[in-house]
Amino acid sequence: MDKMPAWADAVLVPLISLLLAAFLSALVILAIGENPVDAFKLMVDGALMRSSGWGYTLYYATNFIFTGLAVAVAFHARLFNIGGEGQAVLGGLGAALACLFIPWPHWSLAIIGGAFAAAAFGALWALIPAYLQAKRGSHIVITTIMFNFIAAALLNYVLVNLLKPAGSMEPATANFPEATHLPSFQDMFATADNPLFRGSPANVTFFLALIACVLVWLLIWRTRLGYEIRAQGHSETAARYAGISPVRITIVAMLISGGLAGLMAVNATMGEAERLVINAAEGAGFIGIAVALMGRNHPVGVLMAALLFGFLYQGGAELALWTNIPRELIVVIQALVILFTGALDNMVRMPLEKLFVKRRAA
Amino acid sequence: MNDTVPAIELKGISKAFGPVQANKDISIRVMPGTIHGIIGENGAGKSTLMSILYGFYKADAGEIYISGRKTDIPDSQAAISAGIGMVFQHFKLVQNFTVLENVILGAEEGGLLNNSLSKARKVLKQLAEEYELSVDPDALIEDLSVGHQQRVEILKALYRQADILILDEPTGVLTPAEADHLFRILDNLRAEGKTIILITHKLREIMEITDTVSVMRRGEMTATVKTSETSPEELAELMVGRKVLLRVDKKPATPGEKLLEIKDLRHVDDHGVERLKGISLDLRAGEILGIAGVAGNGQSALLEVLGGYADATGSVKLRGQELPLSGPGSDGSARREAGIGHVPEDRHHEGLILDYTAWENAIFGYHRDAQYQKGLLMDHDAIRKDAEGKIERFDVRPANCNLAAKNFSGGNQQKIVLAREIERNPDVLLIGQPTRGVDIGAIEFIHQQIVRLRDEGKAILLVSVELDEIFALSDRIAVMFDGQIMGFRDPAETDQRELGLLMAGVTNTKEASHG
Amino acid sequence: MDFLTLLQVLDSTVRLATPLLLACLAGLYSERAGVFDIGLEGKMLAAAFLSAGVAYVTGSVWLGLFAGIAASVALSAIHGLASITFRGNQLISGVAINFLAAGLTVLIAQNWFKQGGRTPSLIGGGRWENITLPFAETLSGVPVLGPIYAELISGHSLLVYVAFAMVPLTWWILFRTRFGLRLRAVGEAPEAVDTAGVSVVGLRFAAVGICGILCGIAGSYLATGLQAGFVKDMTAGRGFIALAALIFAKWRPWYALGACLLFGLLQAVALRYQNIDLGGVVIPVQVMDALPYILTVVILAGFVGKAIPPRAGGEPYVKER
Amino acid sequence: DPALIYDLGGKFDKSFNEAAYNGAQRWAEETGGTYKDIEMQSEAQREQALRRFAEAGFSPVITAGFAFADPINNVAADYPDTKFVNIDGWLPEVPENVLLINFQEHQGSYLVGMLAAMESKSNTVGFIGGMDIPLIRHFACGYAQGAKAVNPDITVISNMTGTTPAAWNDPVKGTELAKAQIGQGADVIYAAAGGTGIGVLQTAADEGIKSIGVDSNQNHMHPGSVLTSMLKRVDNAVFEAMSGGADLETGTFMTLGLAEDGVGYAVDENNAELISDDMIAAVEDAKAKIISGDLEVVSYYANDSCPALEF
Ligand SMILES: Nc1ncnc2c1ncn2[C@@H]1O[C@H](COP(=O)(O)OP(=O)(O)OP(=O)(O)O)[C@@H](O)[C@H]1O
Ligand SMILES: Nc1ncnc2c1ncn2[C@@H]1O[C@H](COP(=O)(O)OP(=O)(O)OP(=O)(O)O)[C@@H](O)[C@H]1O
Ligand SMILES: [Mg+2]
Ligand SMILES: [Mg+2]
Repeated sequence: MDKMPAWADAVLVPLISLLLAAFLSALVILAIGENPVDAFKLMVDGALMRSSGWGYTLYYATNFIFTGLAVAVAFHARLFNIGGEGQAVLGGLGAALACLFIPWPHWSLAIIGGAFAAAAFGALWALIPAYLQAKRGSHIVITTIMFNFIAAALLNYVLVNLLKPAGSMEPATANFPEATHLPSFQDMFATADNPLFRGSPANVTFFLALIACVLVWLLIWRTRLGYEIRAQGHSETAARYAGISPVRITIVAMLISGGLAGLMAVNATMGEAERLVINAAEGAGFIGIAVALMGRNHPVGVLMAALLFGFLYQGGAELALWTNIPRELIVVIQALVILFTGALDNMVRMPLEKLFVKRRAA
Repeated sequence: MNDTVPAIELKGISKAFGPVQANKDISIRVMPGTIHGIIGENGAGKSTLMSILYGFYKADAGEIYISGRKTDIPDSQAAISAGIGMVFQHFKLVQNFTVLENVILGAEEGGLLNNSLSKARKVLKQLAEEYELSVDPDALIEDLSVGHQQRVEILKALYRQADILILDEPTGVLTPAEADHLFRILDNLRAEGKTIILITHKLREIMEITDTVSVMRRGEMTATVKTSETSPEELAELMVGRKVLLRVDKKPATPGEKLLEIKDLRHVDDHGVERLKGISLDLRAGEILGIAGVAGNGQSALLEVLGGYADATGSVKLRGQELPLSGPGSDGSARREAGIGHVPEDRHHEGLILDYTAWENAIFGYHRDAQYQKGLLMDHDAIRKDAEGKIERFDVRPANCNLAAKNFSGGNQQKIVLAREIERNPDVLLIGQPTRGVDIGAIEFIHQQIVRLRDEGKAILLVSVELDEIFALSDRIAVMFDGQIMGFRDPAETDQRELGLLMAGVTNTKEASHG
Repeated sequence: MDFLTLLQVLDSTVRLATPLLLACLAGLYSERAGVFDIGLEGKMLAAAFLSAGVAYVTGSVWLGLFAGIAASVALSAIHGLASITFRGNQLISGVAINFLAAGLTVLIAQNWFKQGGRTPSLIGGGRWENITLPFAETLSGVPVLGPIYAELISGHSLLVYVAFAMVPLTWWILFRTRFGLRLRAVGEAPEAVDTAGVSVVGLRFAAVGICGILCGIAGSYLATGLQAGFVKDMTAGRGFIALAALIFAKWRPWYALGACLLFGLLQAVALRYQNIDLGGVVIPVQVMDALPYILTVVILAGFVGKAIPPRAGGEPYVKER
Repeated sequence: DPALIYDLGGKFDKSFNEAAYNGAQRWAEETGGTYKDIEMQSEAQREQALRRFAEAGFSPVITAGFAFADPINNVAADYPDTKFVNIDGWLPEVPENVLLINFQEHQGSYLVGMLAAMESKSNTVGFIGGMDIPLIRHFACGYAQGAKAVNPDITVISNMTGTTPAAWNDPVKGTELAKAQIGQGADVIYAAAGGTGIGVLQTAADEGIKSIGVDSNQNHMHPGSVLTSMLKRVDNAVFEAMSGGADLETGTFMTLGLAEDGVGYAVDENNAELISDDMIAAVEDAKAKIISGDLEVVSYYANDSCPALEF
């Protein structure tokens, strides 16, 4: 018998954890001599009360949806993919190569080609750790951490020695050709007298992310493969009994996970920077962990958590802009969210379970 | 020694794991210098009770008296100080430590190891001589056989000068010879005045060695009786709560064509141990072949190989068609496609995904079938309907296919697995421990289903540790020992004693049984 | 490469290997006890910050050291609380701790010193003095051995010698003491320790605590030994290299020394020679940077001697489901 | 009000960004005006900060660091009423409301190169750069030319810290590189490496050799050890831009060299004893010649190579 009803597990536990994280964050803000209420108002104001604020919030959320889904898919197969960052970096490389070296006639084709390349590169970067886990039992957490660093070094090499335009100061590729620039929300929704989303980076990739949510939901809960991935995640011995190959599932799940992480690059490189810069992933790979944890590995949850983190990111940038609160506050909040919804989950869960067991007994 | 004060007395012990009430208000007295048996079905709460006595779990309520003194046992340290030693069902040894290191762990003398090690070496030598408990003190645990590992566990307890020794299902993993050896040791210990609690499922052992016996059922203590004043039949009844009638109505078998031909099947497990050492047998349509044997003699490996999730060499033919034994086409789904169904021994870790709903579990292994697909997606409506039918026909309770498998009781979980495998109408059905932990009512139903399948002309390979079940169902019995088949017997022409000898590896049964 | 250059590279290796070694041994205690720790980086960072901050304010490097250790141990306590008491996921807890340290150090530093998340430069008693070992001067004339003694062995700060002394000490503790036996046991089979009447929780907290202390020393060394102050993100991935070294060393103290020296050497070489020309083949500096990670993956893949982690590592000890 | 945006190194890098900050402070003190400032934390923030400041009505919006040139180019047209200033950046075409300010760093570096060569007793001087980009090679090149002008036989050792922006903020590497150069005989080291330079200056002081600071006057950091600092008067540029206010002339490049007092070398009470009158005389002579055009310091940008130094 479950100790707790499903809704409590899916909503109540993360909510309480989140409140705890928020409470501690408020304490931190107080400790550095600022007013948490004002800070929160400022964040809401900057992130949600203006269309360009939304433009940033949604831009960040798009990144986090992809990396969150990536972590979630792997989690379903009980694989902890901590390598989203590296996979996103490689995804960026794939997207950059596709944009720079293929003459796309129109953005609609470029986004397909770029997405394909980004996903393929991200997936390939996940393939090696996946293979080593499946075939040689190398702990995927450690290998993916290592691959994050190797990816950073690789991108560094490629940008500095191969793709950097001569004479350029920055380790970044040349700007992508005009035809690969994705329409931003401003392009799509702004009118002459109503400059919606002006200057904000949210772009058509957001819809790609929504599609990815739907596809991942279908994949995990509606397809045979998803059935097998979840089976493997719940019980590897049972999966083997049913003729589900652990090697295959490990590799396929990680390929999908790496591909999703790689897709993040479509948003960050093609949608925003319109070139590949050195830290294009900007830590979104790690935030994906928090997003997946909070979203309970469900696409709807991931979407909500990604929006929350998008809000935190944009709101944090506003804070840094108008107050003395450094942007690192967001890193702290993020850490607290991961800590409470992930590692200290049981701190909330155990008393709740007791409560429910007692209530049922009564 | 005071013979009127119990060595151990438990009063009103209760323990719940979340919603599961493992022990309910249990009281028990064990006299010093006796061997006290505890029996009960799987999950009855035996291990839980003993673990509480040993300080491994904390009781929710109840009191413990050692030699008449009320004693608090909040952790194992307290139990050890009170003179209690325990050999767990699952050994608690550090695999890559030496025997010596395992023995001194937690009972070291002083902060440095040197002294402790040399002292333990001496004591171990003494104990080995005293109780025939010799093990190489410098061997690594992972290199020892289970029997020897068990000796280390006993040595650990004796090294700590335990007066009360608890053994939880010690013979489950032992060969009959090893079990006999163990019982001799227990006899010696009793003779020295030590008190022993022995948990076992085997009534024979209870009758053979214990002085008193307690019976547990569903977390409750149903009776405590003097062994000399009871009988196996009475104990069995106490255990399950009603008269046990392990006879199945069935017509004589009418074996048909050879469906499965197995030749020289060999299998080496992950640890490099050869589990199957050249198995050959035939299975005919319309017969039930029962495989008897002590746990750990290769029956599980046989089912796993035939079920397609362990690699092997040799030859297996289904209706004359060679089946691949490793590589592509040798996995579980290929076997199912070929017409081999499989009810695995362990429903929790193999047969079911406990977190999946009943309807998801009802197609587990067959989830790739075309009938469950609709385009790229799975056809959930079809699967649900299918599952509802199975649940109704097999009388699974509660009849709610949206409930997670973990929320069904053991017997009903088993029915879900059986329904799934039997309704497929496989040509060959592999069944492992069909009624482990299942109540009597369900056992009868399950047995009927198995016999019905046989009567429909299917071939059934049955593995069970319960000899009664083997006798009740089988048309032919094969006995396995140490990865080999010791012989085939007709159930009508053999008895438990002969099978027991075969299970112990004695082939010359006629002589042995007469001599 | 002439002898003197070689000495200098090795000297630099010793300096760069020291924080790795301390963090690696820290991880060794924790992981040998069954608690995986990918939060080494964060603990080091926190320690680096607080030791620099306190050393600056008080002018005492010792007070700085203690403060650094306290910061690191505090994060260890969180890790212990999450992964031992509340049986959470140790990896997730480690990730959280890394973020927490990265954010809090800058946040507090900015609030405290208003210098963009760094501490002011340390002067005088706020830094570790380099220790000149006896006779270093007089012996430096002796060919070969003299310079080795004077340049390489002598002239480091106290913490360097502490780090190197920790290697035999750790070996001795693990393999020759009761505490070590229990520590190793609790990482392999906590249930065996539990039923032997020893507290699993206590042992694991002790191990995590030691891990915190060593990470604290590592961080202090970075900020007050190797450098004269804290700058944002100054650990720069050293915690992860230490983790890599730990796997490379197969969780053994002497091997850990070897692994850290190797990785330190790689860093020293990569620093001095950006691109290494091996007779026509140029090894780009990025390869040198990534080499520790690549080597670790190779080891993990089991192609060169398999690294088997402690059996109960990463799993919380759960008795009742 | 004006606004000031620092680059990733942060406001208090004791160097480039801090110079900008000092200029703004001076303006604030002298005029009693107020300004808004912010440090960048990530690439994606640049454009956002520009827009938010423009929308909030700040002008001029002054940015320190070449990386802002592109974002400014992107946003300038959207805010025609706002003036944008960028220091160190380059654009093929300068928009109407943008002012780009550049410095002749090679000229200043030439002068400190001379001082280094005159100070050196080992005939070896060092250069430690931050991220390996043309701008930093530009520094190194001027430095090497100055050193060789004093002593044609001098050895100039040059190292770059790295190839990514992290190279601006890695004092540990700065220390190790300095130790390596000292091992190779260098007794004066010029650090043009942002925060990494802090490690270089520290190590020079610890090891008893001389160092040369960059951008801001860093002489005070280790009095008696920092020989001088190559001043890049970012502070002046910021001060001028802020003072210009609404009337600031935009749409052009502004280049500040020795002639405009945009670069130079620092002499103050912290290093007065290190620099003799002879040294000053020699340097002042060269400075005059450069201003008059009699002496040309070759720019690395001229053909992406340096006559006095191999990279
Ligand atoms: N650690 C645990 N956490 C939660 N539930 C448990 C735990 N251990 C046992 N249980 C539950 O408590 C009940 C009693 O289990 P216990 O192991 O005591 O039975 P047992 O009589 O020893 O059975 P067996 O003969 O199979 O060993 C079962 O329902 C079991 O699932
Ligand atoms: N380890 C466990 N964890 C969670 N729930 C458990 C566990 N063991 C048993 N349960 C639940 O406790 C209830 C009783 O289970 P149990 O197996 O004891 O049933 P039972 O009365 O023995 O029935 P049956 O005779 O059919 O096995 C069931 O709902 C079962 O799912
Ligand atoms: Mg049991
Ligand atoms: Mg049951």
